[in-house]
Amino acid sequence: MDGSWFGFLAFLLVSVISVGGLIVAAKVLGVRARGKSLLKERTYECGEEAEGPAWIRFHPRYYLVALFFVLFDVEAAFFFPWAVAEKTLGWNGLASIALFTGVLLLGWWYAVKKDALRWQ
Amino acid sequence: MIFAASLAAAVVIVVLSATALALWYERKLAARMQTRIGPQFVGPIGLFQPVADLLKLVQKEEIVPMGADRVLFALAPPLTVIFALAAAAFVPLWPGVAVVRSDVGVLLVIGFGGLAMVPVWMAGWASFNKYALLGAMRAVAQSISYGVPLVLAAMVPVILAGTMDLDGITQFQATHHWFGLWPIIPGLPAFILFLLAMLAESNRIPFDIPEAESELVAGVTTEYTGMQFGFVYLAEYVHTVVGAAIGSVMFLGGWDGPFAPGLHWLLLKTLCLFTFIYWIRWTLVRLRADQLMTLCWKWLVPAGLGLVFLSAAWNQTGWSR
Amino acid sequence: MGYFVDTLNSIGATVRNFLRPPVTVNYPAVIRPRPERYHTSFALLHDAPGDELCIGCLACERICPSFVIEIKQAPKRESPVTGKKRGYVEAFTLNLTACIGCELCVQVCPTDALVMLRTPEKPAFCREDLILDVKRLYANEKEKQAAWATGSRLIEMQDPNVGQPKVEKKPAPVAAAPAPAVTPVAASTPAAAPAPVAAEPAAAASEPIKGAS
Amino acid sequence: MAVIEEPRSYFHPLYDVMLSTPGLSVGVAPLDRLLTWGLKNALWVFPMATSCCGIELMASAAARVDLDRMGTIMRASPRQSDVMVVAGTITVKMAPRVRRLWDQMPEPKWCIAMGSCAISGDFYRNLYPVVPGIDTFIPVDVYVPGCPPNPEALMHGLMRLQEKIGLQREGKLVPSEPRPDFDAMVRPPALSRIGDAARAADLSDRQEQAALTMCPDAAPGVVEDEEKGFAQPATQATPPLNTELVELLRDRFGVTEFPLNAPPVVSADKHLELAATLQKMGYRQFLFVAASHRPAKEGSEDLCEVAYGLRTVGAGTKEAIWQVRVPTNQTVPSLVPLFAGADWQEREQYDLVGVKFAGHPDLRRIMMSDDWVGHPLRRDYPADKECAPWR
Repeated sequence: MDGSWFGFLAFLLVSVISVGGLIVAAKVLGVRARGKSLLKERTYECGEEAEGPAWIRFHPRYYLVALFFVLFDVEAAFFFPWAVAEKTLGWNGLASIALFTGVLLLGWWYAVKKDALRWQ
Repeated sequence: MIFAASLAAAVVIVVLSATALALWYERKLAARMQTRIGPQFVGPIGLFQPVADLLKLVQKEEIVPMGADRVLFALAPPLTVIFALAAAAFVPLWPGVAVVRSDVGVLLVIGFGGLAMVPVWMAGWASFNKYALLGAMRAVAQSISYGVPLVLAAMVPVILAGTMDLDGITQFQATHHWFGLWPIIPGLPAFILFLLAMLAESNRIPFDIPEAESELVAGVTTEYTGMQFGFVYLAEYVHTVVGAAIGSVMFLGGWDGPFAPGLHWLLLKTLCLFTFIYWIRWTLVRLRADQLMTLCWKWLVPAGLGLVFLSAAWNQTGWSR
Repeated sequence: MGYFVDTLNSIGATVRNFLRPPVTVNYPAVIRPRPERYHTSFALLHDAPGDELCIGCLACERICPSFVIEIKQAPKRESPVTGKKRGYVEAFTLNLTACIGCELCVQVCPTDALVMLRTPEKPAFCREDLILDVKRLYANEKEKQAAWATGSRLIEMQDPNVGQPKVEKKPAPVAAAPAPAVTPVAASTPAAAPAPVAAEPAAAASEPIKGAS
Repeated sequence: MAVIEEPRSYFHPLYDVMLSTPGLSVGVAPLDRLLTWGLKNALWVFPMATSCCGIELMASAAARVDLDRMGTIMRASPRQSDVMVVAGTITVKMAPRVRRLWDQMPEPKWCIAMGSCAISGDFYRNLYPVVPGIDTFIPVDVYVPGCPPNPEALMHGLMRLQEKIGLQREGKLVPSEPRPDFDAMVRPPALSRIGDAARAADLSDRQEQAALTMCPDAAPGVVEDEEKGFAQPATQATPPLNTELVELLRDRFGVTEFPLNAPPVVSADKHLELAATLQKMGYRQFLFVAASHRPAKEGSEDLCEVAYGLRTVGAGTKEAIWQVRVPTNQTVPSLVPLFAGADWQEREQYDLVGVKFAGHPDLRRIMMSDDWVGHPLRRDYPADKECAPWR
């Protein structure tokens, strides 16, 4: 197991080196513009001067999606220990996890009926 | 130790060069599907096209837009590549050998897949560009939505094999049956679900609203020039290549195959899955944002839950032993 | 469900495309056959004995909607070939940068001196390279392939009596009328190739009618 | 044909270092060859397509002439593009945007002017809103002639660009020598030339004659060609007079003249009242506002005529059209308080003719750029004026 994680470190190291190599190559081989243009560094907005700051406010639907994700992903994380041990737990384990999922699905059904899952 | 290190280096280099080849392969494939020829003039049958692209991208001037968060802006593109690569470390290459053999391999792979969204968000935020920010917002929303069906689809092989070790799953498939083919009811739909969710995770067509060109110019990459853009471009392909490899490990038996199990089977299956993914990509049109979310939350999540229970029930019937 | 079926259909479509040979014409090596009347650049012509055809009448300059032609007339002098006194051009400048390719100048040319070319002009590195002067216009005559249209052919083509499918049953009185009566320009230049070539586009135009009937 | 090199707008810092280091200077040439090969074979296009040439640009990426064969793909963002293909007419208002997008492209970058409009402004080149060639504000590397050039021509243009990049590397480009004077080779076109003394003296007379021949009605003296028989223009049925409007104008607004071929003239101070009355009568749809300028002649001053049109909604629709005449420096009451639809149309008339509307909430230019001087549709506006406000 130790050697295995050493492998992962080596893996990360090699990928960082190869990506870093490309960065260095870009820095070394890249051209530089002769004059500095103010227009060049302006934010791209289809040739127009950008209006207002780019960090704009967002629709709350993104927030809803984030909440749903937290809910369902945490539940899914609870599934994993059961999933590994499923073979030994038998029908009993299946029934108990079904109860758990049933409650979850009730919530999902409520959300669907409330139209909370629609991208407004 | 030396073996592990050299294996790691080899995997990184192979994945990166395979990605370069995939760039060419995808352009050729797309061209043929549109009755075009595709890259042709650069090298024999256009084989050196990615090299020329790389050489050009390396030379381009780097521009940091005014008002951008310089540190995040510079850091995000390389991180996308590194995170996309990281999942490749867990792929079992041949019986008993992977760069990292972990008991929770499935969780880690999905975790690194999800982590790849962080630099995308960083890039969108740091660019100080509305298109980039909107693209990043959509990418993250889409990616975390499809994270749920991905986890559920990945749980099916875990339940069927009774282990979260990727090599263990492959060995189970080698001794029993490939999960993509048998049991056909939780297996094949789970495989399709996995592919769909993976496509959406890596923001490919038909799930590419984060960089819908007609709406958002180039999404998060709008402000990136030269090699910085090249990294994001590369990361997309790395993501797909690695995703295809993991899909073939979990559902198509990875290194398992007739005559001589080994690396070549893995590569062959990865290539087939990759072709299939790009086939889909160049066929289907883009889904609208609301269709995308509806598909995920109203159909794929309950379907995933159902598949999990079906596979558990399959285990209890005793037919798998 | 409909989406699913459509998805399968479209996947089938891409597979069929994949198996078809590509429609791409391998451009620099193979050049797609250009139609007879494909026209891009210009040339000035000589007649068979080798005299310049352009008489400097300014017709093309005046009709050009884009004002790209500029002619400087030379004083009238005797032609070395025929010995008759006629006009010549001293300078003929055609500004290809603003040409819209309407072919009106070719159409009005009374001597069929100005023609358009089927060989496209080379994209230039500077704007000045796209200005055709007399030298380049006469060089184009030798180097490049001329398009079908000349002044007299275009006028003959517009004559409703030329190239009509022959109706044998009832020879209409209109068809019996001699064609050149309505085409004074063509009549004044007998050097231009008459019926057989002129019949070509008209015959081509009549094809869809045949197919429809 | 001289190949002329503009001073390059970028430099390779690595080359400078290598050239100044004794041992390394040998490596510059092969390295440059490699890098140039990369540049040449991955020209990504930024499509700056504004009109019909844009269609050919799109076609060039499609299956028949597949630009992908030479490694050229289209990118939507200028940040990732190498070649800007300007395809279409660039107006004076568009030019600053093109310039900004050009500036936003990273070095090394090139520009292809595709089609006559981009090269020289084509036959719009002496018109007030059109830029006479994009090389007046951005450097152009390759000019692809045609109107529009077909997809193969664009591909040929890209190949010429590759050739140019190669020539640049080999140093075969002539360092910037005085260019041949384009203006000396081609005289400024059009309107000014008609009055040119060196031209045939009777040219304009003949043109006028030709115009009259085309329209026999206007010239009673022209003998009709018996054989060909000029088709008489169908006598236009005079539109039925809107008696409602006539009565209203005669009784309440003191209008006495009702010419058949022009709308009745209402004085400017009663114009708003008329519009309000008509609106109450059911003329609820705003049709148009159209202004024209009459330069001062002897006996009349500099005038603006502003015609307004309203319409009832529904079956049996009726139109009410009237005009207001004011001296050019005076104002016309705006109809925006009554009809919201008048907003942009009045702005347009203000922009192009220079009519000032009193009470308009937002009287700015709408078509011409904000810094434009003068009103181009006035009769006294110089039509063949050289215009280059972006300079």
